Amino acid sequence: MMEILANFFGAFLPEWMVTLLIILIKVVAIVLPLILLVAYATYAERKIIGFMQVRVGPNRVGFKGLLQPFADMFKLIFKEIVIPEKSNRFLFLIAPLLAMGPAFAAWAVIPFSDGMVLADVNAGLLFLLALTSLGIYGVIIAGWASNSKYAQLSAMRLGAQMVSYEIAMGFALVGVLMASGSLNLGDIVRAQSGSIFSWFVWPLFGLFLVYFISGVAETNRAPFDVAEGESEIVAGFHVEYSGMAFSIFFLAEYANMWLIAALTSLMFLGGWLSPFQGLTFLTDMPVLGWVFGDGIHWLLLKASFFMLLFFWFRATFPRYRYDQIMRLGWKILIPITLVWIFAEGLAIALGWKPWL
Amino acid sequence: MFDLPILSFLIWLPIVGGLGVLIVGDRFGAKQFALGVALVTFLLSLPLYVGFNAADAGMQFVEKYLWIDTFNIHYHLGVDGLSMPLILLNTFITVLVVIAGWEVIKYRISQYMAAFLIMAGIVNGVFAALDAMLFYILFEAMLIPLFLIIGIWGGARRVYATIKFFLYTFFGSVFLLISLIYLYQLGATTEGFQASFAIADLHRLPIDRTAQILIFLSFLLAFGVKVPMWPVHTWLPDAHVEAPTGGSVILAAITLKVGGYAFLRFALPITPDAAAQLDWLVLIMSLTAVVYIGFVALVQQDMKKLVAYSSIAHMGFVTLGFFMVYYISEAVQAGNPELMLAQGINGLMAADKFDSVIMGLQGAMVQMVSHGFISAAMFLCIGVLYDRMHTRDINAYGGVANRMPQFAALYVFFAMANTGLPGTSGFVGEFMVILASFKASPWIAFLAATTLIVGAAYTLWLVKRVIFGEIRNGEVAELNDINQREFVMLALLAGAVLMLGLWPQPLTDVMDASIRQLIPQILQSKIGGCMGMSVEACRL
Amino acid sequence: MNIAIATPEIFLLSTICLILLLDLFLREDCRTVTYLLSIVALLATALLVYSTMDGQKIVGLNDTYVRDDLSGILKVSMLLLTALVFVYARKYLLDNKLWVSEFFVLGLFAVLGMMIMASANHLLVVYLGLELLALSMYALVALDRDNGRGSEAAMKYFVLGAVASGLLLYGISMLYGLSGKLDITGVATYVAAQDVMANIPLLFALVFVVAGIAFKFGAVPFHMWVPDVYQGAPTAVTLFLGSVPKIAALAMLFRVLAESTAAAQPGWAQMLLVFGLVSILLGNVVAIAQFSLKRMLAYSTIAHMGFILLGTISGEQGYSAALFYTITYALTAAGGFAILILLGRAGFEAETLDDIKGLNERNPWYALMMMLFLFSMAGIPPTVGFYAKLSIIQAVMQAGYLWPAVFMVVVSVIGAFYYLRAIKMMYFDKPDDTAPITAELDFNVLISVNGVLMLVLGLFPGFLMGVCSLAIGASL
Amino acid sequence: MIPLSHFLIVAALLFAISIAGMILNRKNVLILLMCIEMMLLAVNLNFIAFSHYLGDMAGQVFVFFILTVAAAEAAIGLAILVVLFRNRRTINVEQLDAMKG
Amino acid sequence: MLGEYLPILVFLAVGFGLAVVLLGLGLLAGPRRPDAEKDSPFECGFPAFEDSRIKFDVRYYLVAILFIIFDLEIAFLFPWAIVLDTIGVFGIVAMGIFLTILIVGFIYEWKKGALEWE
Repeated sequence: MMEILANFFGAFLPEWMVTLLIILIKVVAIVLPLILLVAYATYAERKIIGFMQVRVGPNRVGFKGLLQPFADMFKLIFKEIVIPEKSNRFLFLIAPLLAMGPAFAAWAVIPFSDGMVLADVNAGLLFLLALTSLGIYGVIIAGWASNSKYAQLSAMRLGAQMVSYEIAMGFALVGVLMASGSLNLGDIVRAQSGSIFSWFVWPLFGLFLVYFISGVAETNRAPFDVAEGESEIVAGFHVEYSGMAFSIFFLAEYANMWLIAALTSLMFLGGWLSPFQGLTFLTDMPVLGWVFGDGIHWLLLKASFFMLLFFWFRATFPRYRYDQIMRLGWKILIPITLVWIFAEGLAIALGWKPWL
Repeated sequence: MFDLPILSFLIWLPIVGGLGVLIVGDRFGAKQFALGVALVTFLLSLPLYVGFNAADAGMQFVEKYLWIDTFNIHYHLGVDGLSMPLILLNTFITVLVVIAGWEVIKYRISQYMAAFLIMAGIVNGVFAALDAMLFYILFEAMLIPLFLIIGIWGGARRVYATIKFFLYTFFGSVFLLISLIYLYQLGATTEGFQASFAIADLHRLPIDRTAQILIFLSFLLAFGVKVPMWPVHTWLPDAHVEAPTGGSVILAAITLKVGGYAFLRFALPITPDAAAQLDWLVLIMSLTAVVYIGFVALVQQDMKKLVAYSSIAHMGFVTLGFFMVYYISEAVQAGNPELMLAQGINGLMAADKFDSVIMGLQGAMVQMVSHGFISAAMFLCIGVLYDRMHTRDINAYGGVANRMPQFAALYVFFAMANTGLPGTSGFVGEFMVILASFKASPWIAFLAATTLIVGAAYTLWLVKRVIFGEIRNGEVAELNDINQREFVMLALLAGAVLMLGLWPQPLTDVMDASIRQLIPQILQSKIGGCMGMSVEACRL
Repeated sequence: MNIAIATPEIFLLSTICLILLLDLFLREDCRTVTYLLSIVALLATALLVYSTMDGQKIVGLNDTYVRDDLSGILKVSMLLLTALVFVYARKYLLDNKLWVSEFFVLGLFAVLGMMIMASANHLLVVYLGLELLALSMYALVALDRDNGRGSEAAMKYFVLGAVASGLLLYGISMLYGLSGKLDITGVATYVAAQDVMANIPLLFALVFVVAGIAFKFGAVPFHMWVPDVYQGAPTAVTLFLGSVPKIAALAMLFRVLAESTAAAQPGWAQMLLVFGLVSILLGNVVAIAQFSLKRMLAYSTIAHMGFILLGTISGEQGYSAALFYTITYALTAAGGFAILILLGRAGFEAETLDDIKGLNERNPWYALMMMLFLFSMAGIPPTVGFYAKLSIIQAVMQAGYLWPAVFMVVVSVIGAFYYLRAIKMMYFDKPDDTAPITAELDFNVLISVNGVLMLVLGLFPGFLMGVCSLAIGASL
Repeated sequence: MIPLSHFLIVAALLFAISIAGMILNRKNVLILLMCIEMMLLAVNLNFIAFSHYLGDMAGQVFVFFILTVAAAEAAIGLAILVVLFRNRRTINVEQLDAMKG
Repeated sequence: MLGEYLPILVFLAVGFGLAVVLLGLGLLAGPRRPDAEKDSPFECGFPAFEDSRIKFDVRYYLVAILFIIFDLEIAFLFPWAIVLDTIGVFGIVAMGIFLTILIVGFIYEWKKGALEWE
């Protein structure tokens, strides 16, 4: 399909513009669904939590409230963006950009299916690590620029929390890398092919848990959402933000949730790989074979499962105290990953690789 | 006798003894112990004289061991006729100094005694050292005990005096160090020589003129400060005034001699050409010391200062005697150019006026020893007075003879010796030097001889004002005469002065061979052609 | 690979880790165990190093590490001196509530870094050793967390130290770019093939390397950190800082300049000559104006570093003279600062010159020891400092620098003045504070040995000199 | 292909800027720390450029180590900064003058 | 080689651009009616007592410092993990030693209470 487009545009545009245009088209093809996913994640969250709490949730705008996200968005667009008097205007406005930019750009290296990736770079994982770290800047700058105590306290808390869990996350990734031997996300997924038992989640179960828990903490979601604990610091680092500026943070948060969910699926649950892989009698079926075979729908399914977990946590867990959060990160998750890496290294040294 | 390493004993016995005194501490008879060490050292030094072969001009009692092989430094000791008397002088004076401090020092006695004993050992080493680096190390090490002696037991302005003393001498000596290292390097690069600090090697080492002059100047600075020569003498009066009696005695009697001795050992033989060329400079400095400083002494109100300046003037005679050698030999040479050209140094030595060269050197040496006794005696006398009156101001005294007849007699005797009264040792040395300088130039002799008059003036005036006349004040009226200890101390010195004055033969005899051997070394040019004379004389 | 050549370092590292962990599980009042273990570790490592000194030069660990007699003697002296420093520091640390394991562990890490520098055969290894040393030192200087001056000193030390390593690194990167090599042999081969004085990029690189090294030495014009750090750091740390790392700085100079760019000697020697002479002058002159004893010793250090630098430009004999000088100076400085520690009490830090007034009355033995240290620093025979200066001056003159040698001795006379002033205060002045000075037996024994060593090494310097020149001869 | 000299010039500029920053900055110690980091990065750039053009990996390995050390250095620098601030209530460069002489 | 990164660059631009567009939309479409109360920083009803650029707990610094160290350890682990197959047992043992030293430090800070929050 891309070739057709390329040929079409190639007729009247110079080559570099064609390349750029095609990339743009691809990017839009990723971003638009992503925004939709984000929008409906908010809807889903409210619905699911409502269900768990035996409420109805949004149900007025559109059929069963399906248009609620759009209603919210339009409302926010027409709200005033209050810029506090003593704030640093430039930083105040740049902070949401810094939060959102990385959350979206990270998707550039996510393989949705075999070969279905915008940038198939070797250092994909490094890139992801870098971008997720960048998110902290948005938070810290927002907190600082607001010139509000609550915002600043929250930003400090969140910053410390994020960097703490990033270490655990990094160590967990090291375990994955040791097993896969590549930084390319596609290769990591391919390394898990074979059957459902080839997924890294089995040998790296501890790392999987650590990774996902860290992911939850990284995205500042319940039960790690002390940064916006209403009872202590009101709404967190974005207390001074309103209207669209606020909603950008909101967008970034949900985009990050999707990202974590997708990454967890990719690295531990085989990404686009079907759980029925290897069961040829299923995958060879005429129409259902497509369903049972590998494909983007499995990734979406797996990611949605993790999104469900995000919501579920929010509905069920009480919020951690800040000291408990730090203790969990430093004293439980990091030691677990270290032990796991040692064990994995030992196993490799002994030539025993259970995932192969 | 020869088998015993006497020189090592003389160095290390006082040092170890001094450390022993330190350890013994103030409580258990530090004084007695120190006196014992000093006496044993003195007795041990006597075999040096007894066993000395006066006919042998070379080094005797030699000890030589490799010490620091990286720099080819040896622990090399030995004495000849020049150094042996000075060692005896030192051991003798040390005994007196210990006695002098007997009742006077009440503060940190053990440290005081230890400092003097260690000093004695180091000075013995300085005189006995035959390796230049060994010499230098001990030469510098002398500063440490003396620094402490003046600084701890000194007078009101002792800190100023002691630091001035230290820095002056240290400043001078670093140039000595540089020169020695230069010579060491030179030895390494000169054919037929090796890198060495042995003094004998340095004597033979050929050095070009520029280098000689620079080295000579550095020697002059190092030793001139020590002697001290005008104009670098200013530390001496300060140091003397502030030093305790024992310190003054050591300073005047011993350390000044180190400077003089070093001229003979180093400056003259190592850089003969430069010495010949710059003899005028030293002569001017010496004569200034003799004449000008004599007048300075005349106006002093402080007894110690007066004696200190007189010391400078007397030491001027020593350097005058040394450098007169060049002046005389030039004169001799000018008289017999043919003989010189034909027979070289031997011709020079055979010339009839040449005796005066020897006389000049001998006179200077005798003057050193004699000054050692006399200045020691003078300072001890002042110490005796000071202990009783606690002032050195001449005006505070007067009529001391009435209350202290014994002391007055001895004091007057030493004063006479200081002026150079015939029959005392002071006369011998000065007379020989003046006599020798007549051969060079009557003018020099005249200037040198003024010291007899000026010296007589200030010394006698001192005596008159202090000893004779009316009893000025009540304090003088209550003076007691010297006790047995002080009498023994002064009497011993008086005996030495008298003996040297009447019968200098034993001293001159041991020196004779060494001086005769030294003369070719200090007159033989190292750059060829000329012999121990200035460039102008050489052209004749 | 030949890991065996790094056995002492590996041993030391393991021991440090053990000590660090052990201390965590010890009760507060068992800190002495940490202390003793640290000293045992140092001595054992020294023994290990000594037992492997066999006159051979062995290169290993992929040509990044070298074991020769030079590294051996450097390491043994570092280790023994550090042990000495630990014993001295004990009193101070106990008095000032700094009796923490960090002092020992950081000290040990610093020693490890220094050992690595001494054995490095690769510029990266030099850098790593240097940083291990430097980072430990920064932390040590800030050890007393409640002391404003300490933290200020640490900050200054840190900033300037980091700049120094930046300069050094920049120089190294240029060397790498020029030669394509990072191992010292490779760089040396490259430099040997160049016409140094015509090779501007090489000279450019050397400027940075030399500046970095001069910084670490604390030579003028890169000396700014020395006085502040000496003064601000806790005395126990100053004691360490003022002694052992000097050996390491020399080791670095040997490895980076003398070995890898030996052929470029005319290029860097000129710079070091100037740095050295100015250091001697400035150090000695400014020291006179100091009222703080620590600052005075700091400026005196600058002057001493000048001497060492001048030694290193004077060829092989100069190298061995510099080595001798450094080792003996470190020993002397350790003793001097130890006396300073002795003068302090709980809650009171002896620092100004007034504090040593009347030391002779308070304790004559310590006064005597201090006098020996000061005379040794001043270079007065028969203390060992004289031979150190003698050998440097001799080497400098042999290399043909006659006037610099004259300059050196003249300025050292100026230097003698402030040492004398300190001695004067000890011996001639009345003490302000008449409290008697006491110390534990181990301290007394060591300070006495240290002081007497000034004399013993002064009377018999031949052995150590011989060892130094042998090591240099065999290794450089 | 970008010529080597361009890299070197950029690195040299960065290096010079960091030094200048250190000298000119009289206000904040944090800026000094940043300058130090920048200095090391300039060196890193040099190493990487050389390594690339020489086709030799050693330079890049060196960079890795420099990065690590820089991090350790930053850690210690920050720690000292905190201690300093606790004691002095300021991190103004000009006020760090407790010691003189 | 760098060509593969072009899409990333584009994506970054789009990501930021999207944010800019949304923000601009908000700024354009939303009303602007500032007043003093609204523009003052959020407080609990009182005017703020002091500047909000408050000094915060030193522990945040501590976390930052520890993070720097650990993050770099991870930076070392990443390349190592990738080439694990080629460097063999030696590489694994070497990293084991490296990690052991790291863990020693970790235990140290744990016991010293650096990881405690209040």
